[in-house]
Amino acid sequence: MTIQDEYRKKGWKNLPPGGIVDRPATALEYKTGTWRAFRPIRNKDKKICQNPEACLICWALCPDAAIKRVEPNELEFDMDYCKGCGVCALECPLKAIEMEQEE
Amino acid sequence: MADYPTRLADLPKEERSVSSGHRLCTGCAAGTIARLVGKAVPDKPLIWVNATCCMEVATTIYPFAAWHIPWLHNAFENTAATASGVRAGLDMLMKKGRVPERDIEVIAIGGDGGTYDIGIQAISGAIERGHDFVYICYDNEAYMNTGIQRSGATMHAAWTTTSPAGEVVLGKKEFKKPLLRIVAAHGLEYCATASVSHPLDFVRKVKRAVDVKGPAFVHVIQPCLRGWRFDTSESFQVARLAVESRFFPLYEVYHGYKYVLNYPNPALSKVPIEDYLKNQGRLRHLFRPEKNQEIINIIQEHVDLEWEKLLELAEFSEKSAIY
Amino acid sequence: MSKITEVRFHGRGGQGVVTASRLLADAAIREGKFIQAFPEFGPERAGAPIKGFTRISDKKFTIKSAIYTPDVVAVIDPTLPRLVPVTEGLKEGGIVVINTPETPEAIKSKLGITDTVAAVNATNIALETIGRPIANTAILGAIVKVTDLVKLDSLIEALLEVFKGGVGQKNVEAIKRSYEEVKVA
Amino acid sequence: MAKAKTLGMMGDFAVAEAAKLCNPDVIAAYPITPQTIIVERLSEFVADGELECEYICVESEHSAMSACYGASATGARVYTATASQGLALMIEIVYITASARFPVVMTIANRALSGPINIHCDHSDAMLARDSGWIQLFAEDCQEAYDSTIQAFRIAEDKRVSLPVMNCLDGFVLSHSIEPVTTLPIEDEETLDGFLPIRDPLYKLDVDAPIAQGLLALPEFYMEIKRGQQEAHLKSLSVIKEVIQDFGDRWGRYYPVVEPYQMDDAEVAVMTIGSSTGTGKAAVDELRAEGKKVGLVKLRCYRPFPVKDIQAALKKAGAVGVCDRAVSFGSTGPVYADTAGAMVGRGGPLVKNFIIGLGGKDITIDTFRTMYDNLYADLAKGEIEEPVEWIGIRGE
Repeated sequence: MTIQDEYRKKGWKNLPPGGIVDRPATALEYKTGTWRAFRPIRNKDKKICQNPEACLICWALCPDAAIKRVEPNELEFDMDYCKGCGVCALECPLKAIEMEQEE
Repeated sequence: MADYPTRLADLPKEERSVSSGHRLCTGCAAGTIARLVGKAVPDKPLIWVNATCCMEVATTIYPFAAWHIPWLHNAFENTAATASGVRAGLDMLMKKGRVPERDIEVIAIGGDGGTYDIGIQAISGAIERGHDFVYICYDNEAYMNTGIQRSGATMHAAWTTTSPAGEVVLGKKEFKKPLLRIVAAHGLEYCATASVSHPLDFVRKVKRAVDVKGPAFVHVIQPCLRGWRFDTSESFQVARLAVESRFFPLYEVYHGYKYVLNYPNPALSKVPIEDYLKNQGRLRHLFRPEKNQEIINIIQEHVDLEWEKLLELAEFSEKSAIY
Repeated sequence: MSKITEVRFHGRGGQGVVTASRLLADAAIREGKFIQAFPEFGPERAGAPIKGFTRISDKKFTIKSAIYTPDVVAVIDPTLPRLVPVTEGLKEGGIVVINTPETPEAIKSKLGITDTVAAVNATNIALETIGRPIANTAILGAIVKVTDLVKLDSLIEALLEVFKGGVGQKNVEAIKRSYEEVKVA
Repeated sequence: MAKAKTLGMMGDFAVAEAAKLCNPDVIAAYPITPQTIIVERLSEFVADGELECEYICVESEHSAMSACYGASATGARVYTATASQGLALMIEIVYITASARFPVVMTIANRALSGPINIHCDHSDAMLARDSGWIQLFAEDCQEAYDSTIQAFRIAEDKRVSLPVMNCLDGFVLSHSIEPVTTLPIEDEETLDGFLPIRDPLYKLDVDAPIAQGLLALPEFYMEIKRGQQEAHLKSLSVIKEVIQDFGDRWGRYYPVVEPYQMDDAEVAVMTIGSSTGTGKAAVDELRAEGKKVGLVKLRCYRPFPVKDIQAALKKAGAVGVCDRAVSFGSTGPVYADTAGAMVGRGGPLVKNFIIGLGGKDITIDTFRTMYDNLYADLAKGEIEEPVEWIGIRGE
């Protein structure tokens, strides 16, 4: 049940006062990944990007924080939130990321 | 000099300001801007005061709020005034011991419309009063939240829905308002231009602004794929061209007087403005059905003139002994 | 005197008309009386004729309107009667206290009135005591003398609250002299 | 430690003294006649160290309320004051502040709205904000303006309410008129002997417990949120009465939300709001002395509109004239509109509307005599011929 269901169930009487949302980052429950038409594939055929921590341009520029830095030196593309914009693919200096049609 | 991140890896891994799940357009660099501000000051708790704008609307659709930090929106034209109140409230509550003494930074952020036009009075007042806060203007050169209407930030000749490329009038008649010089004229300790294409430079400037005890201002260019009509992947590439073509040079102004140029390097040969304009749909009418060299030249001359002024100001500042 | 005594001050912007109306009220409140003091509200500009009002009563009163039928009219600027109908609405048995070098009789005939007139050369007194031709405090001395609104001591006390030190003492002297020198006819 | 002192004070002066007593944390204000003396006195208190607060001299009234919104969001106690055009300029944020349930106490030195520009008293400015969600109290005299400022903080910050409060005093008639004002005898100045505890906010911007305020609410949720706001506002009436009772029990001055004056056997009555009440009471006394059974009802709390209290106060009169100092063009005065709504279909008195005192037009005892004559005429005919009458203007 997302916060939207929770707040819907509350009815008008029990909503938090003043139109606030009473806890942080509730948007995490909204998966923008459903917007994707293309999906980024990193190191599809070859491990071109082997030392992400030395670069991290894709991680830094991703508008949706959909690329996670994973210990000790790996990247993880979070398909819950990636909107498939293609910025990472275009900006990657090694061209290690390709955009592929979403099935 | 305080230590500033020199590598992206220096930036904290975790998200400290905006969270995933916001509904900015696919590929919108405003999301990146909000993320980087949070990462620029990893050790300082932030309170975020947002103007009515794309970033505000798209990140907080009730009851979904994409913020890890206390987030406040009031209205469109009063972000700096609202931030002044937040600052004053915090200061006095701390002074009276009602809340623990903490080095909380108040971030005020708005789009170009909310900063150049309707919000400039509140900003001028807040800077003049010397409140300790950072104002960030993310500039996508039109009222994008309401569907791409022309603002004071829109460049000359650009199409918007209220400065259409018509048979008689070709896009916006006026030139982009020199916002940073207007802000600098207040004599505040620090203000700077930045670009999403230069993330480390932007982060350094946000941190520099936060370190100022008093008002500071960062004006970051953020090309808008919907309003400028280019592909969802190209926001940062277009921003880079804006800087390299000297259309939007990156510089800092100390005490409203000393100009320090960051990018592009004056020694590099100029990227012709045409390269910046040509793959933006909002300027298509300058290329099709046939190229309008006259207007392109006018834009180039204006860019060159502004660039020369900036070089002189930077040169003069270097020689000046005042700061 | 009717239950609520209404006083109207006439002068020009910058002559301390409003201060006079307030000082009189302050003096009365020290005697536990109920008071009200307000200017004729308007964008006062120095030199323009303006009015000040004071109400004093032994009992609490709630009326909030302007004063149209004063019991006492105090004219701080002698040039005003030519311009402004200073005695308009003056109640039967009312009294006019006027800052003027002339005698009360001369004023009566000049204004063509039969009401009681108290005349005092407040400007002159002020020049000699305070050193400036500001007659607003001096005329209060005359008002106190010819009406039983407040005691002289209360007025002096109220004044010293506002005008401290040497300036205060000079104003007190001005009040006392006009208290002595006022002539009534 | 402060002893009770009775001094001659202008309304503005008294309000500034009262605001100081309440220890606001942040004041954000912009000068405008006839509120100026409030902000000037407060500036002196701060400069002399008598008042410890952040005093923001904002660059406009719009920014005044914006700064108040931001300050209240941190949990601070916030005060401001304005009038007329200033209230009109900040009205956008006045609405938003109420919707956020941020307590702010704002004094309005009531002054006519322009065109034409006029610096004198009427209630068109406060009435501009009657739908904004602010609690609105109107003072009859300078003492009430002083006491009401203190009550306003208590009401606004009560967690059951947590709404901004507008304290209205008539421009010039009260703001710039000296009347006797008795200050509060206070032992513990931090909480006014417990009457006004330090603000404990309903919610606030807290870096350790982040919340978000100011979201975009789509149709799915907007109306629900506004219904919640209405509920809080309606519920505030009982808290207001509680505070009035507590204040009266402590310091002996009671200001009911609706105060009948000589209404028990009144054949005709007027309902007044603000300082005209004083002159109205004086008129009632005179007419009663002449054998006329007239009465008056003073409306102190305009929002929330105390429907039941008004019904009770007016029901026995034959004819009632509601005295508005504002007019909703193309319709009637606002207070009349609310009152008629409360009285309709209850078989109560004839109710009509008098428009008086716009732009500082003096309201005298004769004004009331005329109104009472008209009411007696309507009573005799058994019907209201002229539902809205402008009293005190020249010409037919």
